[in-house]
Amino acid sequence: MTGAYRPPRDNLWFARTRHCAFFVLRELTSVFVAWTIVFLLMFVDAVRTGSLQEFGALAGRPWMIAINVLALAATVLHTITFLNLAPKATVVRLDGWRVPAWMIQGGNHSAWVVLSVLIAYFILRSP
Amino acid sequence: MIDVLIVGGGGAGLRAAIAVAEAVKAGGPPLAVAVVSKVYPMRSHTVSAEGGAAGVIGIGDTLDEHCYDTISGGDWLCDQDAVEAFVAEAPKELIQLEHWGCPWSRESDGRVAVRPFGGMKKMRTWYAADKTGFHLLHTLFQTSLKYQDVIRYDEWYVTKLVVDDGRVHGVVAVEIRTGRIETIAARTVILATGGCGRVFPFTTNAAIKTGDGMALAYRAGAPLKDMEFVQYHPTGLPFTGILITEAARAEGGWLINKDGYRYLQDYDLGKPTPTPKLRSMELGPRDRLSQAFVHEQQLGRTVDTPYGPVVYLDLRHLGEDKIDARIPFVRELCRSYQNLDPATDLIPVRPVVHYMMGGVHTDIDGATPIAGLFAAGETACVSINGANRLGSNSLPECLVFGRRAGIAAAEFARSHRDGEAAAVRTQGDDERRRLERGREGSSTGERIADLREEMQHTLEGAAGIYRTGDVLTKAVDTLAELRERAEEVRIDDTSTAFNTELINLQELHTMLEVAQTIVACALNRQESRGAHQRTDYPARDDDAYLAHSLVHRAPDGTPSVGLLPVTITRWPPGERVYGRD
Amino acid sequence: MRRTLEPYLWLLFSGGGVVAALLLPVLVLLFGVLMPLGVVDWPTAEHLRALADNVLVRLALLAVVVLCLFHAAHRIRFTSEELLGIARFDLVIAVICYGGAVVGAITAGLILF
Amino acid sequence: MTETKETATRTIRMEVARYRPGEDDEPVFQGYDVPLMPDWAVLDGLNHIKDQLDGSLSYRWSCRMGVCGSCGMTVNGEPRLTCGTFLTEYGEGPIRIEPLKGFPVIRDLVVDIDGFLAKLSSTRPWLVREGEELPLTTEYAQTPEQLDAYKQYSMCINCLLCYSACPVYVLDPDFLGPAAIALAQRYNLDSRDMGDRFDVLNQEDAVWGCTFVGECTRVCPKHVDPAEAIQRYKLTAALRSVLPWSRR
Ligand SMILES: Cc1cc2nc3c(=O)[nH]c(=O)nc-3n(C[C@H](O)[C@H](O)[C@H](O)COP(=O)(O)OP(=O)(O)OC[C@H]3O[C@@H](n4cnc5c(N)ncnc54)[C@H](O)[C@@H]3O)c2cc1C
Ligand code: SF4
Ligand code: F3S
Ligand code: FES
Repeated sequence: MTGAYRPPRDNLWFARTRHCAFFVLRELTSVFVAWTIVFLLMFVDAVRTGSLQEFGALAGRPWMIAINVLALAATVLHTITFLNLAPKATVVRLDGWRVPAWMIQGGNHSAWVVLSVLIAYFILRSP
Repeated sequence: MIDVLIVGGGGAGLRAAIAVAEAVKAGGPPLAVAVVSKVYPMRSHTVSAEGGAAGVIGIGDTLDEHCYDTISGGDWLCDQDAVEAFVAEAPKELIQLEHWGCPWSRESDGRVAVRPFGGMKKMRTWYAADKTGFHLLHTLFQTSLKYQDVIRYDEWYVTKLVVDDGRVHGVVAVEIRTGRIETIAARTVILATGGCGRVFPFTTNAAIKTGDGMALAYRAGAPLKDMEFVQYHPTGLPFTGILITEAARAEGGWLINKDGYRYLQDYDLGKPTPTPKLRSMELGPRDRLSQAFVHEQQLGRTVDTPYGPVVYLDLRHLGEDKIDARIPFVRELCRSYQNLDPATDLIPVRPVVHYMMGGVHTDIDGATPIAGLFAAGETACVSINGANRLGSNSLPECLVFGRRAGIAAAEFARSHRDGEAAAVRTQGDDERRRLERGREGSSTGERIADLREEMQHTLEGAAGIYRTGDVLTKAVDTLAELRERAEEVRIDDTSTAFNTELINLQELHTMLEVAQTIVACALNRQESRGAHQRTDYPARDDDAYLAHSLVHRAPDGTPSVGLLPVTITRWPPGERVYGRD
Repeated sequence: MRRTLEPYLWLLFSGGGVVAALLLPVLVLLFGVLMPLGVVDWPTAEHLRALADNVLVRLALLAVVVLCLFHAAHRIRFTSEELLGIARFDLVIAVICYGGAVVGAITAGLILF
Repeated sequence: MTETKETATRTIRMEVARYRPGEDDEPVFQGYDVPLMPDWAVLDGLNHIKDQLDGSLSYRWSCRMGVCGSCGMTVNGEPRLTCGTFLTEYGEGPIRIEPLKGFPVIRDLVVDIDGFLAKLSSTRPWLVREGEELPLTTEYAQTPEQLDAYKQYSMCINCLLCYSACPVYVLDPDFLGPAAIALAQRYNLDSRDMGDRFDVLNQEDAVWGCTFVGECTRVCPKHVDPAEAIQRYKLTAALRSVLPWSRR
């Protein structure tokens, strides 16, 4: 017998199904996570070196705002997907009863909202 | 040189393989054990068994009661010594399987749960939801992986037993993937090739159930036994023949006709009760339930569909929760294949060919009259099923007699260590040439599928739920003619790699061979017993036919039928009583 | 048994994923979008300084930065390998990705302390 | 199967991938028109081709009730059990039938799955006990709750749709893959099991190869949820790595 056929690597695998495309999108949010960290570090540096003015000007540039709007969308997507998938790794059983995924997801999302509000409060409250 | 070569990787074959592997582990000279299977073992048809496996464990149940239910269910055609051995070993086998990890359904205190089943007087059917065979087979297969010495020939198709001087010497097989034809020499061979439901047009059986093992043994000179006893299961889905397990009735399902009437009460099967009553009504034996359907049809009380007349299985009153907990697969199957939900809809069902009571004649250790040749599982006939098998007896049968055959074969291989016979090579060469001719192709002749269909309809017409002498006689001629036509079929596929047409052709030949024995035995038995109902001989005739049919292949290739006495130990023949206390 | 670093990297990745999920959107929203757009006012420099001078806040920030960077590094490593079919260079890619995260972490340390 | 009494007035086109080793360098599509019967599964269409149009077509099937796991193929780009996928789902057609992706093609629609079997064996998919066995008169007790803890993972029919859907596996055939890991977890989570599969599972090509694409779970016809099984073991393995005294 001559050998079996081994299909070549499909370079466009991620474009073949909606689901795979979405997966890649989900993974690519990590680039914006990294960017957000860089941006925040620039901000903290500005705070500590007293150059907030310049930072404010930079952050106000239209392209900067555009990037950050994207970053916002990406981090929100990251949050939603990550918190929704968390129950997969952490199956909670109480007395044999398996806590359904939606409860864990609900808890995660509630925690997200509460934390966000708290942080906004600490940053924005006037001293 | 293989010591124990097992043909078939279903419940019986794998149980035999593990038995041999364990015998080796326990000491003594090593034995080479191999499993040859035409599909990967976990694809074997044991996988589709749904309802459960019987074994006495409950308090208040006794081995004798299981024996009696089995023997009366089989209309006294069971060999009672075999039944006693079977019933005694079944619980051990089921516990053994538990020790190997089978996910049996459980009681809340952690014990294995049992459910009622048709024809059984006590609750003794172990189950793994309604995927018992699936879990059983995968447990066996995965456990077998532990024994790395078991050689596996996956997707090899056995076409011939090499027999010389009354003793088996191996098999000839095709490696389907490459088309290589090889003679595998072996000291013993165990046939565990399953049933032959595919000789009928409408069956619960998978495509692979073509009676290969029966034909292999029969051609090699071993007799087949009780081939006329073909079990119709009362509840198959009309188009596909997919089985709705008896467990659906055991959990409380009702059979109703087109008027919504629980018609079984008209057929001496007891009075309807809201909750299931053992050995009564819907929990009567399969032969009686399938026969009742035919009468309903004759009375015009069935419903016509494009796929034939049906009655209904009503599970609605069980409620969604019970259905999901006990018979989830039934719901899944109805939804995917019948587009209905048993929680709210009636399920259309009709009798469907399900199981072969007959098979290769063996003794209580699976030994056939050919030295070194054993058989177990549905392909064998140890005679525990008699004229009608009780549901949930056949999975434990595969285990009990699979193990017994494995041990007996190992014993035989150890005590007969002589080498292969000279005939092996010539027989192997002849067979190779024959198979190679089947790959030469031919643009003339009829299609394999057309002949297969003609055979199936002949069998349905002649050897269905009710039979009669004239039609059977005609079927004998039709089948003989079909065999001739099958020698000149059209062949499209000439390649060696994964040539399934070549396999289909071999299967057509084996099915025709088996079909002839079914018809011959049915013609010979001039009485009605269990699953064999002759309208021209409606009564049971213990004087003439309290005996097994034994069919040999005559030199001219036709079946020649004789009788063999039934072994009776403690239960003399009596009346079969259901639904009357 | 072959030892593998993967479990540790995965823990960092997961921890970073949670932290990023819970904290980053609100921070980008405020500092990256709403404040530059003038929808809300920038807090005063003193308020921010007071926050940033708190050692606990700085430690927390450092932790957030390190975890998020590892999270990103881990995902970028695998995604680039899958998208570009360069898994055979995993070692090099891993060194670049996690190396980047380490450099980022050191930079953060320098900025914060 | 019973003869169909209704006659199909319409047909549907099936484009079937053909590959004959030695003859073809790569698969080619061959078109067939089959009757569009309301109850026919894609598998019934293939059987019609094999029985009536072209006996040389090769594919695997057996139970035609979704439990033997042998009839998995790629149908219009998606891995499906062809016995449980109906012709009518595809409207006007055509329907493209290809072998499962990610496996070497032996012939037509038949793929080589020996690699999977080797992987499965490597995870020790059997109940491991230590010490004295109970005699064959007593079962190991297991409550329905304990059964529930692993039951879902025991439902795998080895159809390999999940492998075919998983980009990680398709790109890297050494990846242990969803079903094998789910079955390892089936035993890990069985209250009767005393085995330890950390050495096999805690590997770069095992659980750590999975990037949680989740396609395996989406396509699994038996709702095994292998993605969950894998992520759970990642957590187990990670905790075990940092807390060396914690087992399982
Ligand atoms: C739908 C359904 C439901 C059922 N439910 C129940 C139930 O609830 N309880 C119960 O007790 N029984 C039940 N049964 C019956 C029971 O499942 C079977 O009798 C039993 O599984 C047969 O097992 P086996 O090992 O003999 O054969 P199989 O499991 O059919 O295995 C046959 C093996 O032989 C191999 N083989 C065949 N021919 C060849 C060849 N020529 N060359 C190489 N290999 C070959 C095949 O590859 C396969 O591995 C059911 C049967 C069906 C069809
Ligand atoms: S996990 Fe699901 S998809 Fe994968 S092999 Fe098992 S049953 Fe098939
Ligand atoms: S699709 Fe593949 S990457 Fe993981 S979650 Fe499933 S195995
Ligand atoms: S034929 Fe068995 S799963 Fe489809």
